[in-house]
Amino acid sequence: MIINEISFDPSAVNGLSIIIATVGLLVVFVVLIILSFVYQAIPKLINISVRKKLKKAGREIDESKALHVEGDVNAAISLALYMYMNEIHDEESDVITIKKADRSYTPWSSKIYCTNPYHRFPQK
Amino acid sequence: MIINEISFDPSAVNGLSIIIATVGLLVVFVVLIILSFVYQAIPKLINISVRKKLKKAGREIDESKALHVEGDVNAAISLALYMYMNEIHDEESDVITIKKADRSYTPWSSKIYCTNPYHRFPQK
Amino acid sequence: MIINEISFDPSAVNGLSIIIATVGLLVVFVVLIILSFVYQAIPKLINISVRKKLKKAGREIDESKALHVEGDVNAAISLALYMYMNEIHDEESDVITIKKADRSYTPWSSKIYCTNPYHRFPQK
Amino acid sequence: MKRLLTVFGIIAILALTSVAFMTPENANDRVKETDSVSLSEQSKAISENTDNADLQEQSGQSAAQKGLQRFYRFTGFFNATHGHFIMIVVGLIFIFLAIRYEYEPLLLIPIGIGILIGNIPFLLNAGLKLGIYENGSVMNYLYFGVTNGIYPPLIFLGIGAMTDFSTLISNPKLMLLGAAAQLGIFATFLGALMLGFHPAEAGAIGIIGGADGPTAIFTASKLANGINILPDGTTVKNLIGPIAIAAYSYMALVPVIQPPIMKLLTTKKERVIRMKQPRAVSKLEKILFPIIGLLLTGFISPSSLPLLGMLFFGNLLKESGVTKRLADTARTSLIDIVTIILGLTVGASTQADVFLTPQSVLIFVLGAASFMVATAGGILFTKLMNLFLSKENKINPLIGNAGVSAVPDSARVSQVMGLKYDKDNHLLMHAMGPNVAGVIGSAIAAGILLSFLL
Amino acid sequence: MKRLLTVFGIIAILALTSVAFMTPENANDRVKETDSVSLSEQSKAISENTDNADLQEQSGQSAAQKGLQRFYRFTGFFNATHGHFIMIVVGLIFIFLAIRYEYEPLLLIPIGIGILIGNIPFLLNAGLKLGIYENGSVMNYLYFGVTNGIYPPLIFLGIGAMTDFSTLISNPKLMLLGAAAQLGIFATFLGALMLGFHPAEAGAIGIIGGADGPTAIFTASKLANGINILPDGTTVKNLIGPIAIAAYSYMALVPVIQPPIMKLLTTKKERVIRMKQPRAVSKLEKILFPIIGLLLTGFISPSSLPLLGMLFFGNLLKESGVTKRLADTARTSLIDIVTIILGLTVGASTQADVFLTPQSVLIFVLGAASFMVATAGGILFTKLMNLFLSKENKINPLIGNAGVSAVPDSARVSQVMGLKYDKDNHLLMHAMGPNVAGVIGSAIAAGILLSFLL
Amino acid sequence: MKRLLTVFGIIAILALTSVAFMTPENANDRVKETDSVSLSEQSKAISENTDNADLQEQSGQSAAQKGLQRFYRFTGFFNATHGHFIMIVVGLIFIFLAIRYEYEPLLLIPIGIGILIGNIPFLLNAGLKLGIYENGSVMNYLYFGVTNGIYPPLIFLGIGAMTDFSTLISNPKLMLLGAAAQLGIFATFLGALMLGFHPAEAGAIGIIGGADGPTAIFTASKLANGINILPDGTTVKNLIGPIAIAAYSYMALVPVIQPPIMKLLTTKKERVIRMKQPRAVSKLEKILFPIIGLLLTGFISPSSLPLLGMLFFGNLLKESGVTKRLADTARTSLIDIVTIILGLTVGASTQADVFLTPQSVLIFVLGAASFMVATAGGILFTKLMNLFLSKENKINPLIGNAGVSAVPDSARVSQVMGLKYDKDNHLLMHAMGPNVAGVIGSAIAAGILLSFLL
Ligand code: NA
Ligand code: NA
Ligand code: NA
Repeated sequence: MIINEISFDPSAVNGLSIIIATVGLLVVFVVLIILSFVYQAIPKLINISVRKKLKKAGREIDESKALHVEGDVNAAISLALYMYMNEIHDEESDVITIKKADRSYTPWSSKIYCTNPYHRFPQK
Repeated sequence: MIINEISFDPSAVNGLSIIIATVGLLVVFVVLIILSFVYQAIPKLINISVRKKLKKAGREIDESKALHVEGDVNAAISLALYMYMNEIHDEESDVITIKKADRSYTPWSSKIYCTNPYHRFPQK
Repeated sequence: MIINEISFDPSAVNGLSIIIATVGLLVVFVVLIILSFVYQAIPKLINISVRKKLKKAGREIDESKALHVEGDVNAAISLALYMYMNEIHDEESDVITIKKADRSYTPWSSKIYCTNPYHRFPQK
Repeated sequence: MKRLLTVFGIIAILALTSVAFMTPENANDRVKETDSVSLSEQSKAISENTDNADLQEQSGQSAAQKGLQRFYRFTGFFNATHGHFIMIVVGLIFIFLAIRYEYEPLLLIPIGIGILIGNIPFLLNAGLKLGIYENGSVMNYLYFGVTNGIYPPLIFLGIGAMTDFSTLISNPKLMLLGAAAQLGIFATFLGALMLGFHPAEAGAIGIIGGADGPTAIFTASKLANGINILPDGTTVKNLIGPIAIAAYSYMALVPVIQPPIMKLLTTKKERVIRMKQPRAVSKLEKILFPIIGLLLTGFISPSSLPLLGMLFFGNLLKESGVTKRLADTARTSLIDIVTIILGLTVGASTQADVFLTPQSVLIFVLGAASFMVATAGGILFTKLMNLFLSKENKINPLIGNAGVSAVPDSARVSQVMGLKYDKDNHLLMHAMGPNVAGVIGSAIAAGILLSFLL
Repeated sequence: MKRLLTVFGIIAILALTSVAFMTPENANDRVKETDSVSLSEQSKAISENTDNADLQEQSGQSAAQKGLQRFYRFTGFFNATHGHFIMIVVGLIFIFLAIRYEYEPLLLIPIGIGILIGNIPFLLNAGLKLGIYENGSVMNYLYFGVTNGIYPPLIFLGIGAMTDFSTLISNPKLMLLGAAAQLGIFATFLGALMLGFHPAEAGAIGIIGGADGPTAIFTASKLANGINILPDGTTVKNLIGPIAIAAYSYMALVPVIQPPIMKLLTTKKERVIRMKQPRAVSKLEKILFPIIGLLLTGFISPSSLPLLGMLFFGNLLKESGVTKRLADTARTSLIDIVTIILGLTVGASTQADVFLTPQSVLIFVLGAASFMVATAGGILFTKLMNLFLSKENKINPLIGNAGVSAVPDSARVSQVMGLKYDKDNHLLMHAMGPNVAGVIGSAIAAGILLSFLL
Repeated sequence: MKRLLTVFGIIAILALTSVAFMTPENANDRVKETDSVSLSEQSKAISENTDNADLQEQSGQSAAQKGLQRFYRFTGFFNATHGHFIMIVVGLIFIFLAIRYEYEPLLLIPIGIGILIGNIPFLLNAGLKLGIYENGSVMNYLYFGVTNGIYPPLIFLGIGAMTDFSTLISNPKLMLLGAAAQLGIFATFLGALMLGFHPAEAGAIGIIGGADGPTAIFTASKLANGINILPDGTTVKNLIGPIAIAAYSYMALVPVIQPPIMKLLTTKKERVIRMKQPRAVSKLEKILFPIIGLLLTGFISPSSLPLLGMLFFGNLLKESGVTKRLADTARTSLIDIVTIILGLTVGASTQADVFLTPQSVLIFVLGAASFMVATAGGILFTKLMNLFLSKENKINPLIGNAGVSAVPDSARVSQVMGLKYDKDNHLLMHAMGPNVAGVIGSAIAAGILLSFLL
């Protein structure tokens, strides 16, 4: 009976819909392509200005080394990261963990969650 | 004159009121009794399934020890807790505590609460 | 053309405006003067009651020492504070700091910002 | 000594409050003395205050005088009544108790400052948007969460995220003490009816006996909010302020109110009963507790869902083990922000002209009675249960008082009283069970009253 | 085994859901069984509940009976329908998956509890102000931020403050994968149209394929909110609930849904492609990224500003280096508070009578398709790009799936799949780029759909 | 060099701003160039955008073209005016100053990003709910707390919870400097009147001289909010945006604006005056300070309560010693959340079409004058006080500038200037007193202006 209520009608997709879908996907691509180009350009622009500055300061440096710390380090980090994530999440055993109720009892509504002087009371 | 404005009229308590009060208290009891029964049942149900699992795994264990860490530990904790609370709150002396204004001056409105580079100013 | 739109008309300042300004500045002064007097009075009042208490307790103390920890300490703190602020903010070098992307990748929308068990997946 | 001071404080509050009923005339007198301009003329004068032409014509000298006079009309000194000063004293007492004796400081300080802020006298009907009851004022916006019962569920969320229900789970039969102490709610409900309150108002007042601030505010915001229309065509009174203040005052005074009742109703032999230590609780049980609790209490009393649903939600965040960061935020930033704003606005809602009424006095009297009945109910029910329990399972009636909630103060009272009679008998652990059960109990009671009286 | 269980869960959800469509009649039966009072009479009876005179005349015995009966009418037991129980089971499954398998616990636990709270049956139209769709209820106030699209931008603010865009900056061409995966959105949009949804609704449903919860909720709150009037004079359906639930469900199931598709569409040779390590990124680039991103995406698609503006704002707070405390708060307290309330209310919006409709089933089916198309889109586009890339720059198509966002799950899937075929080939780093690009991509897609369909 | 850059920035802002007044025509030109469709036809076209029939009839090719054209009408490129670009440059300057020179980064970055977001051009009146001035947009909801003056009191709460008033308490007579510097407020008030502003607007503009962002926003939201009706029947202008931007700009520029004035008005001899070290302050004094301050300022100027009440409330939370957790939350999460949203929305409220008016230029000019007068007032009053003080109690006039508040920048200026003339003369400690007194002073001034002008 659900099936009765569901109608499948390809004609519902008219020209406008197709345009929306096409333009939409197109624009998503365009935006990300532009962003991609801009970000490819930025490091070059920065390098230029840095190099200029350094030149002015009389210090010529080996570009490839100083300005492009290549990503081997990243690979190492990536590995470490993965192993770290594995480690902290070792499979919890299926045996029920009996956890001691060792936390000091939590406070409440009123004297919400805080220290309280009642223990001093008998001294009075 | 306040007393004049206050009227005491037992007849204001009609049948409905008494029903509300009675049903109310009753229901509070019923809910907490049911909760109480359910919680008495749960550890038994869990134990059953754990024991089953353990049996299947070939490990038979001494139930009273492993599944019922009895509450002596709790008693110790309870005591420690109480003493701890006593300790941190020893009666403050009546002599005025002279507290040094040792905190770095707090920031404000504008450069709210944060570091500020003005000290670099003279170098310019 | 902006200048055409701006009119300067001293006559717009009428009696009421001047009163508001005068009364306003006056009141600001009055409030802060009163506050100033009150705060000058408070330590004296407190000292009196403390001294009374101490007398009652049989302990006579050298007032100037105990109740007026003079502000030399403050001067030292002030200096330390200033130097501290200077230190942590040493001029950032103009050379671009290449910061390693060493932070573990941050989580997102869904499994927002948290640990995730997918790495356990292949074991299944 | 400390206890005496405290009690003196209450007496002072009540005394001052009653004095207040002689102030309406005085207030008018004061206005006449200072200005000899009737209030209606005065407000007319002020409505002209942007009318520049008025003053321009006058000479500087007399105009300056008029300006100062006009300013004076806005000051607190001009608008003060006896009521304002009474309430300011009450606010100062709250702050003093909170700082000096640490009675509920997290609530009494915001409420106390709120009372001060709410009772700084200002010119009414001058469009200044200052008062908490004026539309468009900052206080009024913040108060919205009180009058619509939004803050209490958020506080319950935080409480759930910080409460450990272990003791309740490990000894479920102690839950019944949490039910017994709700006697105070229903007894007060009947008492309030007798004293002439409408049923809806009586229900809201009764909840004071639940010893749970957020529950009391939530119930009052639904039943006695000054908005609902009663069957007889009149509007219900707005009792949120007095109910909230009464609830928090008595919760702060639990260490003073309960011990005499506990002594009166127990024998020496009973007070030294040693109870079996509770068993440890597994993680699974702790996870199941909020889920089962939510479904069960929800099905029986859906009206208590806004409170208990949030309580159990918070607790699941805490116990699930996978949502630590949400639980942390719920029990720190979130509850703190709500507590600050809730306390401040509840305090400010005690604006003298609204607060100082005979009803407020009655609510304070009923509240005290309610607390006492609730304490007695918990203790006597413990004794009743002992009749049916085997020797080794007997319950020390000194933990009966903890059923009123007022977490964790009433449990601490049990502990202290227990140690008085047996230096090695620590009751704190046992008292925490009924203590949190009392919260659930009073939320259910509130739900029932809501479904009957709304 | 785990995967099986999960899939079983989905099947169960769908099965139970479909059962639901037989419940309307059953629900009525149930009412008849239990009470033999028709629903209309029942509500009449309740409207008399403040009418005291009614009961006063009766003898105590029968009155008490009537009182209990009346109370019973308020309980969940009396008001329950099959639908309620189905949804409660769904809620319990969510909670189970979150705790047992840590599938998106920060969202599934609030949503799961929300489903429970929203489906505790209560008496409708009794003025109790309990339901999320009742004006004046606490849930309704909290839901305001969902229906008006306020919460998602705040969540994006927090996400921005916790996301490191380095990988994206270091290898910008991977951004294109984030674009390709949005194919799922537009394909689903067309699919939803064919299945009879109105264009606005279809657009909202399509966004499920964006694999981004906040974006889906934001878009649904604008396009399918039950408020907008359609050109044909009818009101748009409120699909926020099902869309949100579908989006989060499938995001949790990314590790189950994606691997088969990835295997199907790649060759063995492709799966072992090793990619060039990304270069390091300077601080200046990181600061420029959010600023340029904001301006560029804003100018091209202003409608995506509420989401992307906040995302880049949060990221600038993080990367500027001078607003650490703001970034810290945005990525902890602020996002946590919003997450708690968003999850809870989205869950509660699944109230059985509103949620269990054929539309919901369709949305779930479309959502699943959408995820699959998106995954395929990302992978196939990678292969297309490889045709134009030099050998050393080739992209491993196993990171194509990461373009759907679902951060960071889909990137983890890439990593695990990559390791399966080459133990030393870590793809995580590379997959993070398309992963965050996917977020930007789907926000832009949402913006475009909004500008066309609003 | 740095100073030059900064000043250049201001000049650039002003220059660009004035350019803006030639843009209205240009904007129209642009529209004509790009589309040759008048704006009215354009919006008509868009209102038909859900009318499917329209496009269906057309061939795919031309339809796609129309679709792209339609999309183009929504982009920022199509809707941009010169004004938008000017404001975007201003926003970028703010961000640059904040990151490069750490000028008020916690405010300039949110405001700067807000300016960018608020000036991304979008199609007006298309129901997209994007602009901050459109009902129902996210920004509009967040802006509510600005227009209703809710955020500033919350910020004052946090400030109170983080401020140490010790120096003020230990040397109360320095408070007078905080009063003297308010001269700037009242002088600017008169100046604004002369330049044709209505009294209410002039009052709001004057408060810029208080050098206190939240106070300026609060006052503007009451006096110049675009809602109030003036006696002459017209509506007051909405100046919240320009006033806030001016206040924060000049606060950031305190290190540039004050030193020349300080040099001009002091003699060499005066600049090396060494002041008596302040005495230590007891805890009790610190607790009494906020309570007495609240009551006193409240009674004299009730209208300043929303600000000062919260300030002293926050300070009591800090100093009471028993509400640490509330104070912590108030000075971290709470103030951070409010700062983020306040900054963002204030920035976004500079939407070019609303912001770029001759009034804004005037407000910037008046603001600068106000700061200078305030600085001079503080310094000259110090010299006046010195005439009546004994030799060992003389005050170094270099701390007079600190009375303008702008905490803690102006105090740092005192310190730096003092060290210039005597390497061992640390004035920071002494300058903090007038600094915080300046905050109280300008809040009182705001209160007085409110009571006269509202
Ligand atoms: Na209770
Ligand atoms: Na996406
Ligand atoms: Na100031």
